[in-house]
Amino acid sequence: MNHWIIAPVVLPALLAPVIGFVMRHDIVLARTASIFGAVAMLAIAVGLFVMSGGDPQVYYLGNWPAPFGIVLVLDRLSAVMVLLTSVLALIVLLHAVATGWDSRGRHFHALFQFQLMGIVGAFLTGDIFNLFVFFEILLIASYGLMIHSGGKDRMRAGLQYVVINLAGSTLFLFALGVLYATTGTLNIADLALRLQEIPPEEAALVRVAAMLLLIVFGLKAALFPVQFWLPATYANAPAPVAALFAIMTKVGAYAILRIHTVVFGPGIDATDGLVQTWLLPAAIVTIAIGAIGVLGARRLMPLIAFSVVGSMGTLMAAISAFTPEATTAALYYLVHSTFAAAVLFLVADLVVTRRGRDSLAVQPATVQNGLFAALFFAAAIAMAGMPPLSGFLGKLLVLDALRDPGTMVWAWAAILLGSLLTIVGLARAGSQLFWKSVSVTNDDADEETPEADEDPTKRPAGATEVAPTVVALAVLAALTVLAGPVSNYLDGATEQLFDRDGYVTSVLGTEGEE
Amino acid sequence: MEIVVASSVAALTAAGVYLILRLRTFATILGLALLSYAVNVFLFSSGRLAIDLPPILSKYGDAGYTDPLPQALVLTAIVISFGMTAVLVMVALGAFVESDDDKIDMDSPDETEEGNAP
Amino acid sequence: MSVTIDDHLLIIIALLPFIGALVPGIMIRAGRNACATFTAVPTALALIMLLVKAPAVMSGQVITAEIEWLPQLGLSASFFLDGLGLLFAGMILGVGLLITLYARFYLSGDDPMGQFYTFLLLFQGAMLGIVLSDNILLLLIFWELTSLSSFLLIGYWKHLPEGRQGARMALAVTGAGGLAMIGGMLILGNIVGSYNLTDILKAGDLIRASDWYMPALILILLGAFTKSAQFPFHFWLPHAMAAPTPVSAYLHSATMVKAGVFLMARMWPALAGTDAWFYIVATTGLVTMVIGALIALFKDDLKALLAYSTVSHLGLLTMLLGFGTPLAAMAAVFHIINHLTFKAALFMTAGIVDHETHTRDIKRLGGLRKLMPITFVIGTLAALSMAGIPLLNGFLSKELMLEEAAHTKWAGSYYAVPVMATIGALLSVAYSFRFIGHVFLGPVRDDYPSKPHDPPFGLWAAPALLVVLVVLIGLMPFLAEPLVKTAAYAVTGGDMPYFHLKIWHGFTPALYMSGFATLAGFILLLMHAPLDRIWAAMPRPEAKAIFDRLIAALVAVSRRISEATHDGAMSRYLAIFVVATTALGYLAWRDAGMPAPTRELLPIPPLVFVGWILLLAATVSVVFLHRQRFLALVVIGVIGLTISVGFVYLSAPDLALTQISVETVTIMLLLLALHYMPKSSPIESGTGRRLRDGVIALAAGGGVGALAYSFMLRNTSTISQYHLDNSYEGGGGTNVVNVILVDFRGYDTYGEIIVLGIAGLIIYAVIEALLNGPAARKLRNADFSADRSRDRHPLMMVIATRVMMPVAFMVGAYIFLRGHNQPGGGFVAGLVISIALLMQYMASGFAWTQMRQRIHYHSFIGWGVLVAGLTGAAAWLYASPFLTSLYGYVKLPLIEKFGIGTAFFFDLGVFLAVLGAVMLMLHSLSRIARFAGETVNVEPMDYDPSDHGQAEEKEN
Amino acid sequence: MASVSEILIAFFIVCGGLFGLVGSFGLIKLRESMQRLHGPTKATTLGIGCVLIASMLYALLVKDTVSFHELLITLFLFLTAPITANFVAKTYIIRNIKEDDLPGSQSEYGWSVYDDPPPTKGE
Amino acid sequence: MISRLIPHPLLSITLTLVWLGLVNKVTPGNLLLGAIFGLVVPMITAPYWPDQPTLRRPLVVVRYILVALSDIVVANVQVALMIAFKPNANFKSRWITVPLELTSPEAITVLAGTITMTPGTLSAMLSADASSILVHCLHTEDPEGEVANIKQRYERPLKEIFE
Amino acid sequence: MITAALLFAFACFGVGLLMCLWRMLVGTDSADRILALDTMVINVIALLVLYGILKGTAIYFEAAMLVAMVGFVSTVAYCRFVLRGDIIE
Ligand code: NA
Ligand code: NA
Repeated sequence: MNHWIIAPVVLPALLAPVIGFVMRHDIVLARTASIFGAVAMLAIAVGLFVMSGGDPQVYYLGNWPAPFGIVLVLDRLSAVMVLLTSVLALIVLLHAVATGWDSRGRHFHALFQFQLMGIVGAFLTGDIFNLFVFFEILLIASYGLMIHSGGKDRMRAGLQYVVINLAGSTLFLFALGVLYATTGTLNIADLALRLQEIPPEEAALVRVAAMLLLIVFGLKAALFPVQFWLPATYANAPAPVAALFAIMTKVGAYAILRIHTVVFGPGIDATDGLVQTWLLPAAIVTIAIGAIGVLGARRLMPLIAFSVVGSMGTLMAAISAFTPEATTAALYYLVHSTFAAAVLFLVADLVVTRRGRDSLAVQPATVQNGLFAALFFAAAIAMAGMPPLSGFLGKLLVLDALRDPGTMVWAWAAILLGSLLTIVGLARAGSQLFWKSVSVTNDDADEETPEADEDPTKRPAGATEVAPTVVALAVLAALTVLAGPVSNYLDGATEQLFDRDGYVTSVLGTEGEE
Repeated sequence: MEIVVASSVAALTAAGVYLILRLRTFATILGLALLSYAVNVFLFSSGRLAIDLPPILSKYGDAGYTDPLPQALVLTAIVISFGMTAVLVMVALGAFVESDDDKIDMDSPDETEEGNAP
Repeated sequence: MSVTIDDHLLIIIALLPFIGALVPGIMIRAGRNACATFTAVPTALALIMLLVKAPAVMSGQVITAEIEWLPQLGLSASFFLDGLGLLFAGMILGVGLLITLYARFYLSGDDPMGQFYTFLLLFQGAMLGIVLSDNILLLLIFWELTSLSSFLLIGYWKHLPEGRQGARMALAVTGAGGLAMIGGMLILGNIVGSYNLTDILKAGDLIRASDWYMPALILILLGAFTKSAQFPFHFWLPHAMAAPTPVSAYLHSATMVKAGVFLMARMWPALAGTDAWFYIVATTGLVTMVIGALIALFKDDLKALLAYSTVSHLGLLTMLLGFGTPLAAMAAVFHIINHLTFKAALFMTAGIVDHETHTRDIKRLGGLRKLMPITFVIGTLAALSMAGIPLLNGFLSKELMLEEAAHTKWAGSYYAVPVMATIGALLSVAYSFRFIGHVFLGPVRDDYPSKPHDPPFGLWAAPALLVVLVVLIGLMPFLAEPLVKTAAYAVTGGDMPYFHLKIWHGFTPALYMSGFATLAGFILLLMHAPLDRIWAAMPRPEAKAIFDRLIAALVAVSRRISEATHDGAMSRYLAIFVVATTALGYLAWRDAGMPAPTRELLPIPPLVFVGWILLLAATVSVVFLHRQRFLALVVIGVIGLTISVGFVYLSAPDLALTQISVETVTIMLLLLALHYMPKSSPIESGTGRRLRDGVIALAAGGGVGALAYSFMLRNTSTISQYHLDNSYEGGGGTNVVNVILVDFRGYDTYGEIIVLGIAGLIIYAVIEALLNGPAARKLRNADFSADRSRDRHPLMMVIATRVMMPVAFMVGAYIFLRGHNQPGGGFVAGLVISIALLMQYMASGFAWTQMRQRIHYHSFIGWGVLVAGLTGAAAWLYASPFLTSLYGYVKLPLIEKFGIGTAFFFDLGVFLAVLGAVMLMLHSLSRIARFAGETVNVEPMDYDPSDHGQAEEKEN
Repeated sequence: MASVSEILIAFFIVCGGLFGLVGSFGLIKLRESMQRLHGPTKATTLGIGCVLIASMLYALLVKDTVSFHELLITLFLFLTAPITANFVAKTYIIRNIKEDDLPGSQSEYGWSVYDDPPPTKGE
Repeated sequence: MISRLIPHPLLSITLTLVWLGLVNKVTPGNLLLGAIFGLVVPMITAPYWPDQPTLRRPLVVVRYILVALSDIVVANVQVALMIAFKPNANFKSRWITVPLELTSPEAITVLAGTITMTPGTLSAMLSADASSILVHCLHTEDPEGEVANIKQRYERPLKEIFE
Repeated sequence: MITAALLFAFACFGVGLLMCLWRMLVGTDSADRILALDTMVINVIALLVLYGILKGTAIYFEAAMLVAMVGFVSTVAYCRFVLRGDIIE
């Protein structure tokens, strides 16, 4: 058995308590350990990525055979998600350290590591109840990160975030109850096996479970009509945290991909057509909500948050087809939109720190206006899905894959019009922030703050502060240039995902010790 | 017996839902607590009901036992929801202290385009 | 057909501008000349390479090059160079060079020139990409890149509001068109089965026969029309004139706006030849030509005049392509060249005039002929060409256009097109003459904003060169013929009749139309002053205002929608969530059936009925009492108690233990928090809303109840028989639930204690943030002293606790140790110990208790999580997976043998984490109290009537 | 035919039930809160006591084992019941009874809910 | 040293017995384990019970327990009958003050507890200086008699035991 | 006979629980409700012990003991809340 599979979970799980409980008075030590952890995580993720080439590899926790114990499954999809998480995490972590966000409240690094543990664990698990547990880990860690450093608005938005997710967790458990009651198992492979045996005329309860799970995952993925929480949460979260949250919505998307493809997916009579019917319309409305929100935003952080909503809509539209081709497109778009959202939040952080607030109202140009404008322009291009960055390719892939004649027009119209509104909205924002500001002179601002070097708004961003953003952009560029090989790999991941029998055989095969 | 359990779950859920739709955080907390009761019982009942068959192995081999797995799941769920509730209570308290107001809804969006500080 | 040759030089040509774009931005410190030079170098290089390839292309070859990019999508970096591509690439690079030169002198020292040249090269690369792409997806990429780079170029002067608005407008309109075009192109690809342009161009018949032809056509034309500023999308172009003049000359006359025309020409073999094509394209072009010309006549801004004239000429080109005949296509190709030469020259002239006089207002100009003779010559020749005066190149293509128009029937009418075309030509003559007459002719004025004179050579060299071309082609059209023919050949896909470019075609209808247009145009100009007054008085839609209002309305509506729906109304979000869940759950259930019930129902003994009443009554009371918060908490106690007893009855003793202890601790936390919060909630929702919520709640509750009931009626085989069978043998415990928790599913439990640990961390962090933030003052000023009891630490409670706590510790130890075999375990034990400590805290207060212990609950959590994790990881030592348990039996003298295993350590981790988390929560909450100024006790009880308490005090 | 031990056990069980019932009955019958406090804390305690004795007897006489962990619960309840009563009484008093309506404490200090304790030497 | 290791010998014995009660089985192993816990737990909790009283006169202790138990039984029957059958109007409830001679907190607690558990009386609270107990009588015709009874029957033996 | 006695006792404590519920719902004072809850706890302990006798098992003993313990602690906490507001000070 390949023990490396559990490493990305155990590493942060052991590191976080040490950081949180032993190093809690020493930020330098905590930073060092945390960065070490993130780097090690990246190394492990790369290793797993390399190892994930063949059949799905199964890790039997406690050495119990599946489906009786809990298993981890390393396949191409989970490998790619873990790699994505660890790259993003390192970038965000370096940004948080460089900008000092991590020291504006307590326990940032411990929560960050726990957050990683939860996300990675969710990607690797092959057990649906364990998925719930890791959802809870990543959620509770995200609650802590969300309200990191406190403040009125953040606390209230954080409260809402907690409440809606608690409601979601409750629903998750309801769904699991129904699922266990009808199938008697929790292992995803075993579920897939048992679902095949349920005839449609006896499938009412299973269908309810599938639907409830869709809503649960949709809530995480900010899918209409359960997307309402996202804008306020992301807009009020500390910017690096919001950047990290770019992966959180993807956890929901991943869960839909995994569960609603392997367990309730194509070829399962019991739940045939159930999810597809609802997912695409919901995705389309989500795109609209995102685009409208971007266009109507008064402030930068909500604007970005709404753009995340829109990108999730596009992603969900691609997923809703449940075809291998569309899934590859979805995965490519997933990777892209994660970095696009993250880089926008990181740029926003640099800008908002200099401007002193996240309003789009015109105020005098800050230091390094040109640099920030360039970074914002690049990030906005990525998010809006304009060339030359990967968003355009992602969008093309998604559009190209959504060819079902019945729904094509709606999906295309939504995605393309959504792009247009997003472009207009981002252009407005950029113009307000970086162009109009040039025509305003600051006459009174100087008088108010004589000691300019003390003022964070006057301090130019150093190389370490800008570097993570640039790296994230470089990732997007690499994703563009290497679109072929990347899609090739993702094709492999999709193929595995749709190979239900292969998955079931790998997990329930004879490898476990009896 | 089944109808008793099912109706209890229904009542707890309904009450919980009604309370989380109220406008104050405290009611929401109560509602989520009730929902948590409801879902625990619901999950527990997915192992079906059994009287006097606790899954404690006895020395006599022929004894019947109820399904232990949902019980373990509920235990995990109880503990997790305890942690969650604790955090929720703290965040609610924090939000109240910060804003002098325990409304669950946010203030209506600012018309002034004033931004938030980072 | 043509021969194709693979040549990777093509890729270098396409990429050179992008590579070059990196340089000027960095080079700017080296000076303006260096900057311009480094811009010119890649352009010149590319142009040279292009010229190297030109002979092959002219001889009918098509040069291709391909790099695989995203084969899954059918996107490859494939380029091809045919006649059309050669023509456009040459134009782009050639004019690019001239513009580079011109801009070097045009831009002032304050302008960031490096940035400008970077943007210019980016644009050039994008444009070059469009004309060289052999893959429509690749073409789309470059297409969007032109929108982006032109956005940057138009907005180059950020301080000008016109620039910013113009840039955004251009981006919005061309961006919208571009997105439409994406749709169209994807449909094309869908029809043909390939995104390869060569394939698509060969599949014209297939495309035109497809059901998806119309949507594809319309979407692609939307892209072309917006880019080429066709009516009604023309309005962005004049506003893009806020850009520096080199930009206007390059993008808005020579290249970018021609991209739409190029695209129509490019797609001609695939799309043209249908009625739809004719009516849409030709009509749009015709209307645009006339309207553009009309507006141009009345524009006083030199650049606006030229902009609208460009709109008009783009209309002309569009119309020609719309005719769908090979000759019209050839005329279009020829006019593309001609328009490029005279219009770029005119823009540069306008730029020079602006540069010298500091105004572009025609009403403030006139008489420059004497002051700026060189400029006058250049401008006049170019304008005459634009008017279509013989011996200049504009005349030639205009004649061809009129000729084609004369033969075109529109909706049954033989006159519509010729008449309209003649009117367009007439107006064109009028504004061209106006450009000459009102700027250069007339008396010299003494009120120019700046004293004008001819500019330095660098500034007039570029337009002069262009005018040379104007004259050359005008006099010797055969010079241009090979290029025109090659390009036209590429447009039509080889379907070309025999034809020669020449000045004199005889007395054709075109000549009469042309002559009439020239004469009437001149007359019209003479009447300009009165007409201008009428024009000014006439109400007409102002496109920019409409666009601005549209965008503003869109923004306002968007804002209203998104702020009304995302207004932070959590209760509505939750209501929607619940309603959606209930409804979708119902719909999922409705469409399938259920097997027949297979279980016999258990009987309901009376006592269960009592418990049921207790539970329901308490639940209902919580709903009705929830505004009296404390009472609601008391009643919740009943629910917790009933459920725990229910668990006991239903064979779940572990659950009962856990439920009752968790519930107690939870209520403690709630009481602690409630202390700082309002003790009651006001009535805030009306009856209607409460009714609505009640209905939602009942629906959700009913649904959940129905679900539970229906699965409880039916049996399923479950995996848990395995757990029952293997619990003792494999897990070493008889309490199967506990063995599942610490062994079979120990990984879940590991996650669960991590959740608790995180909860502890968060609570600590929140308190820190509260106590160190602005809220701290509020807390410090809070007054909690109102009518409180005066006994804080009653003697009796303290004494009882002294006995109770050790006993409770024993209970905790007992529950911990036996958990593996009997109900209990680390979690409950942790809670029991917590409750025991809680008792102590309630009795003697936090401060006194805390003084007597040296324990940091932080480290408890840390150790708990670590112990559990390390126990799990220890399995690696004997090469087993994480969390594999080991156990064995130990036999000590005097003591019966007992089992010990790794599960013990794992459970110990659970115990420590639980204890630490609960105590850290309590500790944190109590910090608020002490912060809020509550007195700190140093004695265990309020008053000790004996001497002992004081005695101890002395010892300390 | 019931044996003596069964009768004994049944007697304690019935007694326990009766005392328990009366204790709870006091809650609804008695008119004043202070009166109601007497019922549960006494009758119920004995009720539970009887039940626990029955349980021990049952183990001893029917199952032939010695069971004495019931004593622990008894110990628990005997320790806690007065404290509980004490707290509930104070809870009632502070909200419903004025200091003047109670008899004096016959000391320079009043009753503990109304009056601060004497200063300790430590302070 | 010994007082450090075994801070509360009586408590240790009690806890050992509690352990045996918990496991409900007397075996050498359990006795040993109980003894270990009986020693360890008081060490942990010793700081919270700084001055344990020494109990004198074990015979008096036994007698006190027997008296209290019999009183509890009798009183419970009386009170149960009263609650069950006596009309509410006939209850003569009143407050009485019992001045205390005891000063040991433990003794006071035991007294108050005994009062609560026995006939118709309920100790509601102490005075702020713990010099008297406020007692609620469910039904009494003779308040002074009640006070005297409490002092004589319970307080005196407690004084012997604790002080 | 024992079974009959047990049934009688179940009935007694069951009715007792309903009486407690009545008091809890009617009030009138917080003290009454706390008392009602405390009495419920005691009835529940009795029921658990009786159930153990009925089923002849000691498995429900811990539950009874734990209920006794947490019942006490929560009663004190409720009272302290009314008395002092802060249950731990
Ligand atoms: Na668990
Ligand atoms: Na357990």
